Amino acid sequence: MSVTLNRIGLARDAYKGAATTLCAGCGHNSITNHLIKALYELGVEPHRLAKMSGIGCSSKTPAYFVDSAHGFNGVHGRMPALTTGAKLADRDLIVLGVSGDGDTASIGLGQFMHLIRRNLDCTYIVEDNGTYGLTKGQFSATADVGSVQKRGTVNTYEPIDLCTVAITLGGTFVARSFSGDGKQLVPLLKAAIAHRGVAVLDIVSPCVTFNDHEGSTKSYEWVKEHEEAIQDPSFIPYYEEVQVDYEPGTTTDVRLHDGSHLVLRKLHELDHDPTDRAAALKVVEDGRRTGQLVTGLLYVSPEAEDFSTREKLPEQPLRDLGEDDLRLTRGQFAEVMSELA
Amino acid sequence: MSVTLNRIGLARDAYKGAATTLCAGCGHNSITNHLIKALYELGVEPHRLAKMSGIGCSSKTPAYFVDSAHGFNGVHGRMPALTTGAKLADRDLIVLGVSGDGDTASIGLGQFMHLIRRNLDCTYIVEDNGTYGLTKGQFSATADVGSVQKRGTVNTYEPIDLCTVAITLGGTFVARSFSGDGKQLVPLLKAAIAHRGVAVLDIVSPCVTFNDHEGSTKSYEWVKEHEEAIQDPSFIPYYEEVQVDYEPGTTTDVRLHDGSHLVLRKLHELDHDPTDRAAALKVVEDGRRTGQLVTGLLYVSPEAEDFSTREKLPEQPLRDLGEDDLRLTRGQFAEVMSELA
Amino acid sequence: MSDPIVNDLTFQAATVNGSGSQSSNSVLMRAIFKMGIPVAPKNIFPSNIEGLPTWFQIRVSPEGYMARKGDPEVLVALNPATWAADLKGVRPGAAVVHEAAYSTANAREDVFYYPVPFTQLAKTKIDNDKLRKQLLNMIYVGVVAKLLDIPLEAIEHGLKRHFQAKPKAVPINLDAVKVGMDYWDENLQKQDAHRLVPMQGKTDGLILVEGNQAAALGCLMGGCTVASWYPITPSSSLCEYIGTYADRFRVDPETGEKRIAVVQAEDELAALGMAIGAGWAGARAMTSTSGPGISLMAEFTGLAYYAEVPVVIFDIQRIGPSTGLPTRTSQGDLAFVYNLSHGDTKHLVLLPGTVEECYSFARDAFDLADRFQTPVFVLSDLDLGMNLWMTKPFEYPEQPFDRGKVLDAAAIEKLQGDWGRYRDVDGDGVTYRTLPGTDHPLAGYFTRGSGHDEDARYTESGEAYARNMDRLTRKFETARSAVPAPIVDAKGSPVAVIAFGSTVNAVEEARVRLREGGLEVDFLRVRALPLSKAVTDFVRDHERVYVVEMNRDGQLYDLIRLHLPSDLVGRLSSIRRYDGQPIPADAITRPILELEAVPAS
Amino acid sequence: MSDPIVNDLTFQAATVNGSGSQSSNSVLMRAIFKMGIPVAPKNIFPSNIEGLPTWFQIRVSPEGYMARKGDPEVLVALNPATWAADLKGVRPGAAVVHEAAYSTANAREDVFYYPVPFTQLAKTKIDNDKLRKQLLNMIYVGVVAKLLDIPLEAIEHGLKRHFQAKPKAVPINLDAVKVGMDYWDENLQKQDAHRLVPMQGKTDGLILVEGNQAAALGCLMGGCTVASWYPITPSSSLCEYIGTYADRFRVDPETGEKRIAVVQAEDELAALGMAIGAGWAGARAMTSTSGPGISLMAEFTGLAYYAEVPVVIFDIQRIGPSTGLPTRTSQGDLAFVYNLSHGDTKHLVLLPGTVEECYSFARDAFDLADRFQTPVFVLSDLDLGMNLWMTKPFEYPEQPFDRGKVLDAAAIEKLQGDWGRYRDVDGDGVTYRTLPGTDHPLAGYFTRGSGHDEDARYTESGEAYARNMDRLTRKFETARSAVPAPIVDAKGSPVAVIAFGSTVNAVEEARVRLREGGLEVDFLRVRALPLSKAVTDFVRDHERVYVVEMNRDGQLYDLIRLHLPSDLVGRLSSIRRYDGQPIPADAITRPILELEAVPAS
Ligand SMILES: Cc1ncc(C[n+]2csc(CCOP(=O)(O)OP(=O)(O)O)c2C)c(N)n1
Ligand SMILES: Cc1ncc(C[n+]2csc(CCOP(=O)(O)OP(=O)(O)O)c2C)c(N)n1
Ligand code: SF4
Ligand code: SF4
Ligand SMILES: [Mg+2]
Ligand SMILES: [Mg+2]
Repeated sequence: MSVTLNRIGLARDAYKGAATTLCAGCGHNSITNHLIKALYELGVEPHRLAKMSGIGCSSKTPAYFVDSAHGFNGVHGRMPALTTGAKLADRDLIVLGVSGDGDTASIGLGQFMHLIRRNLDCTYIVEDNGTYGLTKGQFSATADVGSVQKRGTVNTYEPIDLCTVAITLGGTFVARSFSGDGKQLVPLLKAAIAHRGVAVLDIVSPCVTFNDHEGSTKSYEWVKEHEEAIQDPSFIPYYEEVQVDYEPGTTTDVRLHDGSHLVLRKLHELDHDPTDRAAALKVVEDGRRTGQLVTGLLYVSPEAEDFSTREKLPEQPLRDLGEDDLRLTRGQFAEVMSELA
Repeated sequence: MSVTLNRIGLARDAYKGAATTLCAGCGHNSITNHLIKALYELGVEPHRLAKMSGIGCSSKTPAYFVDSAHGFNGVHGRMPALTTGAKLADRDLIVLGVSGDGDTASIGLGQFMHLIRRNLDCTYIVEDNGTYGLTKGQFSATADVGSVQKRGTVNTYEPIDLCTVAITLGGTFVARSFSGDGKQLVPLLKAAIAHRGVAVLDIVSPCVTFNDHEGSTKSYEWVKEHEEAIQDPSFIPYYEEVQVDYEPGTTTDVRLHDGSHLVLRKLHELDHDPTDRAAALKVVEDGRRTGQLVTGLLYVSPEAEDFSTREKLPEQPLRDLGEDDLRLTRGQFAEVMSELA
Repeated sequence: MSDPIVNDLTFQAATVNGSGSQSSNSVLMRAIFKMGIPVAPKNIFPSNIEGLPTWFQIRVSPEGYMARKGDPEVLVALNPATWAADLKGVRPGAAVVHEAAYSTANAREDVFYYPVPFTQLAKTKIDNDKLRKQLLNMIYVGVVAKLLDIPLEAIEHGLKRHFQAKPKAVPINLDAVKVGMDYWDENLQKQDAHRLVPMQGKTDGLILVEGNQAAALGCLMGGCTVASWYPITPSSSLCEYIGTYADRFRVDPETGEKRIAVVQAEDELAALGMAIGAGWAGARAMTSTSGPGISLMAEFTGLAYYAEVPVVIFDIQRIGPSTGLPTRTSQGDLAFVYNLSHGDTKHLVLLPGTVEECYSFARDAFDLADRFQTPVFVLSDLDLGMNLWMTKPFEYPEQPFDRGKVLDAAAIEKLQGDWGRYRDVDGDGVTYRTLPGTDHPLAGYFTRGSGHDEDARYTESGEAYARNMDRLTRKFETARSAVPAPIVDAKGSPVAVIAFGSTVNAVEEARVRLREGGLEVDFLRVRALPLSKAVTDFVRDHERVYVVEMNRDGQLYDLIRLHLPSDLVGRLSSIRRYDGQPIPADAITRPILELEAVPAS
Repeated sequence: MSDPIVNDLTFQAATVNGSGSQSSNSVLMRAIFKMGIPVAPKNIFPSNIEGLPTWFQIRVSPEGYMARKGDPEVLVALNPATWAADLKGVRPGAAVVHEAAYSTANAREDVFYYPVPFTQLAKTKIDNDKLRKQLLNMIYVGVVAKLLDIPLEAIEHGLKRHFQAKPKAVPINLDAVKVGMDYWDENLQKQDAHRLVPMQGKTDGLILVEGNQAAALGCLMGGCTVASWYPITPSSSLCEYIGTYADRFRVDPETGEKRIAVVQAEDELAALGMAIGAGWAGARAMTSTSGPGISLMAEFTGLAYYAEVPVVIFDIQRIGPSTGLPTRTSQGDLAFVYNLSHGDTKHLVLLPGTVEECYSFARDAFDLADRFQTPVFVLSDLDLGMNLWMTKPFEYPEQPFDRGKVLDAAAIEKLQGDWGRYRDVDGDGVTYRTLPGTDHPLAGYFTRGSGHDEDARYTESGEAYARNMDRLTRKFETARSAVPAPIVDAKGSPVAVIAFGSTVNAVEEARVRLREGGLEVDFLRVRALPLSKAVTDFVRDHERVYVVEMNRDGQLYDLIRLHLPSDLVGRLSSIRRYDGQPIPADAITRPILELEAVPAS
């Protein structure tokens, strides 16, 4: 049996993690698998990866991929701050955050928004099941109006649409997808990782135990019936040649900062321009109105400056700097002292 | 000297508070005065008013109006939770929250958003100066890109537009105004108080001490030059007869839940329909793009159910219920005990 | 076969969570209870929804001991992942019911094996495809019933009781139970000594209730009208029970109006904030959480302390620090909660030790909060809160609510303005408040977490500040004798134990064991902070006092040391256990025996 | 006229904040310092930007006492709102310079009045319309210079020093000073006894620096590369100083690259979270806050403790609870910070007492955090942090950074995989970590706040949990002797004081006073938690030990009581002051004299 190695010579197995402890059939497990595929195919160096998360079933998943990478399972809703700090310390890290809808849209909403505002270079995945899986099925703030809890309660509060929030805050890469749609999700994940700046992926990921019943709008059934993909994406990494072979006018080509391309093939009539913020908001809002789950790359701004750049951090990771780089020289120190005299 | 009494027989003085301790010329003081006028003219009963706030110069202002009303100056950024609790306890209270841009857009962002999502019946005023006044002039998250701090630092981060946030969350009354524009602000304040549901007013309110210099986009100078009012509002309370006498097509009449009317006279060509969410987002976004400060009533949904209604609270305030209303009867209690046997 | 051991065993089912074994365990437990035999169930579950090891223990004893006892005498082993460890853990002579496929080669020889081909039986004997996985567990109910002599009627009762809400499930499950019984009859024979025999007079009139459920009832009976919370194990069920009971008992059947607001907040900061806002406006308000939530509530707690707003806060403790072991029990928040928040803060903390106290302390906490206008904490724990406990039915409260010192419009009018929110009129540190909405021009005042004087005016005066802080100390001293007093059981022995909370069961059992060994040990159970004078008296009356608790740092031990006059401090020793499991009696007897140097009997 | 009192006075200017008096006070203080006379300035300001009363005190003494002394001998009264109280507060014989318009009818007769028509003078003698309000304050500099004999050159020096950044302001201000001098010459005459005379050898080579400024320098010299913070008084200036110094010394002049990230976070939770994320990834990271922020940092602190992530947290204390008095000083966070977060947590807490220690403890805190892989708190306070203090120039560090036990790829390779993140290889409780980005397939591990075993694997095992918690205790014990040791000054007296932090100045002064009265008092200054064994030894060597601190509840007193063997506990007494003002010496001498029953000299 021959094992296929990726461009850095690693087998797919090198991207696996511990065995999952999630429920069989949980959408989160599918996302883990899609992530493994994306990271393997991209040839991400495991030691450069930092897997960050909050608390929840979703937040457990970083333990289930790329075992040899560092990971940090923090506290509930506060992954963004930890992620920001880690990236400040070492801007070479490929920072990948995994969160849940409870983790992000309730307790973590403020941090989520401020992370986006800073355009921190990271991938931020929300495994969105409309419920609190780990605490056994309470509504989360992404549950739709009219959606029914397992014990029968009906939600009457407007959901917080995380993509809308991300777009209005100037998020520079905003996509929605579905855990069951690997064909769409894997290229989006690759592009998110390649993107310089914050990449937010709101991925509907059914909770089979607490939110997969009739009346839920986050069930497999519902999503399969209501998903409306706006594009068919393909990812071409910077180290491969672009060989686009589509009919003109049928695709949009997004060139990412590192030279990779995300080629979006048009589906249906809708011709969504993913660099148009207002259009992005409209496509989501239209979906909301018609009860569809619009998926695909909603918005991207590939060349916006990321946090480290705006903060003028040096090329060399801050944490690698030593006494000589960091201490005032004796002369400078004496200067300060004499100013204080 | 004759004193004019309002419809409940109170003089304007009854709506005054302690002497302000804010800087002379602070925008917040003007807002306080506009509030006094609005409350006096509306004839709000002081004892039914609950003045809520967080921490900051802005959050001090509830002490400066309606001295005889109850007030609660809580902790930084958490006014929404206190307000929600107070309203749950007594749905008859007229709950008025005053906050700052630091208080709301940074530490309090999550609570602000969840309060809106719940459509709590209250008025939420943000006295927005783009800076942290009380802690001496740091940027707040509403500071515009390119806006310059007093000591010269330039802001590079996208501002959080509180109106956009409120609209996307389904806020049912969202307006922007300017502390110096009493003609616009007073009717908006009255309408906000009359509105059943959350009324968010983002009021630009210059900080003369730390953010009124050149390069600031929250200075008197800047706002005067860039304010673009979209309507000229008049408020007609439910207890007065509607006597609209405008040319047809020049006004929009918003009927609020309590029977009051907010009549919006069209300015310029722009014919903004304040019940159209998408239009509301667009008018703000257009302003952003052209560097104008769009003011006026952006969005309203006068008949949306408020939190107390959705939570099915009784007419009588919860806090007035006694043993007989609240304890299980002896029979019910015995029933529960026997179920547990 | 040795002499029968009757009604004295710990049953343990080792399964995989999410597989449906909870129902089986519940049925067994209820069946035994029905036989008149005292039961003490403990659910040991992982922080996970499906697929990880979980255990359920039922301690059975004629005396009705409710403490955990490790090392079961009867094991049902249905989890291959823990099979080896589970087997290792049972006592010599134990009955081990296990999936026949598990190897017993080279296994212990001091136990009795009852292999049952559960998977096989489920496949062949259970028709219902959908429910097969769950019904498999009912097979072991049948096997265990036979093994221990549980009559079929008792099992039937258990099934009916467990499936109260969906009676249709009873026959299907009963069929599966019978599969197990039949298998026993055809293939197995009793070898071990353990069995159950119906008893009289031990469980009559008792109920089984979880601490959180009891606390929820307490909240409703205490007049709670605002419950705001954020989900967290092991506290979630408290507010969920409030919701469930409120839907039954607080809803007007005609209008659908609900005489309570149960709000799922966006986080713990908001949860407590809402409760404080409601408490300020005069409602009886509570929130409930666990360790991480307590940490997040620190700032708001300080506000309520300093601005003097009544609010009730439940902390159903799990083991920290940080996320820790979310489904394991602990008493590790005591010290932190007692002075939660920066600056000089001190709080009233109620420490229920029984489900009855979960009920009555929850109920009375609202009176205390109103009387002292301050946060009142109720510290329970996972063991107490989430397990079922036998208890006498709770008493219906005969007292009206005590709303504390609240002035209405008439009272304000009578005072002619001679009123100040923070004036200590009565000398007890407790001042008079008014509620928003009070229709009197002098009723309003401004509440704040910053410096204020007697009349609630803003001040930065150091003298006013210190005066106010001293009054808060005075108020705290007043409260010291108003919170639940310790329970003392002293027989004049020079040796004693002090404990609090759910360890009471282990302590009581340890005392029996020690007495059997000739050592009488007196007992004081602390039921609240601040500590009572009675604690000092008790220590004065004893030469050696062991402070028993479930945390690493000896938090109650420290609080008592600070409470005692210095000449008594040396009398205390600390006994601590912190492995996340409810403390067993022998974790108390052993160190005491060692330190007392009395040879174990 | 009585005998002259030379170089021994407290000067106080009572003004309105936002009016520009800060410059005048600074000029006066620098002028006196230039005369070679020790100064100890204290700024007493309101939580407000403009319009409320503010005071500035300069204590002058030949001995260089730096503690606050109430009751000034020289008053400049420029705030009508506080005029009456200000006048009441001065000592008999004081010089009272006041706006001539204020009434002195029926005023005290035991002081000397110097009425000056400031407003009038400003109107007529100062041309600059825009700056008139501010320059008015410079007039009193001139008056006071004449009153106390401060030479013009000293004033000129003060002006130059204060307006270092904008030298153009010097002549304009000097003109205003001269208005005051001229007014004195023409209208007033010295009546009181207080004056200043240049001194030698007392201030030579000393610098004046704020504690927060010193701490900022310490952070930079300690290699801090990530500073995330949220504004709050009195801590803001610490990170603002870091920013300012970093702009000068950490920016590459060519590329503009900055060798530090100073991030204004959205709140305190995020501020600490960022610092922890950075510490985890190997940066030296800090945050700085004050009481309310500390409360908000509880949850994240517990994570860093339990997951063992290095981070440095400054708490510049102000007086709580809650918002409290935001611009008043306190030592009220000690107990709360020491076991911040739920569950069993205990932290390393450094307690600087001088600006030099603000510098060196800040610097060394990063080493300690890295060595012990845990949060290290530095507890300063408003008095220390925001006031200027005389001190010797700081020493340049000669040691390299101690990054603690970090394994790089080569080290991991050498271990051949025989590495576990939480294995206690050295028996000191401190384990080896790797940093993200380490290019070795065995370097990665998973950090979590939930249960983990020696190899950082998730576990719910009670045994593994307890083992880990015990190791954390062991680590804490190792750290006990690594944190700054107490400073002991013992002369064999049976009476002693223990104190910490900024009270050191008052204690030292009190000791002199007591010695003058015949009572020698030994002194131990605690400089860190956990407490050192030296504290026990010290108490053993003394019969009566007074614990002095600035909080209501005697927090250090309690910690020491818990630290001592029980037979020594009775030796302690508690002396507390909590009015938001730095404790004066007589708040220590008085209770000690009372309790020692030695008649005051
Ligand atoms: C501060 C705090 N509050 C509450 C919890 C309990 N808790 C654990 S996971 C969770 C919600 C998880 O929901 P989500 O993020 O949607 O993840 P899911 O399990 O649905 O994937 C909560 C409330 C916690 N761990 N910490
Ligand atoms: C938890 C906490 N963090 C920080 C502070 C310090 N603080 C007081 S006011 C304020 C900002 C106020 O800004 P804003 O809300 O915009 O009010 P403004 O003064 O500008 O009106 C801050 C950070 C605090 N009081 N509490
Ligand atoms: S409970 Fe739901 S979210 Fe959690 S693992 Fe199971 S299916 Fe997934
Ligand atoms: S500092 Fe700014 S915000 Fe505060 S009172 Fe002064 S002008 Fe107003
Ligand atoms: Mg979820
Ligand atoms: Mg502001």
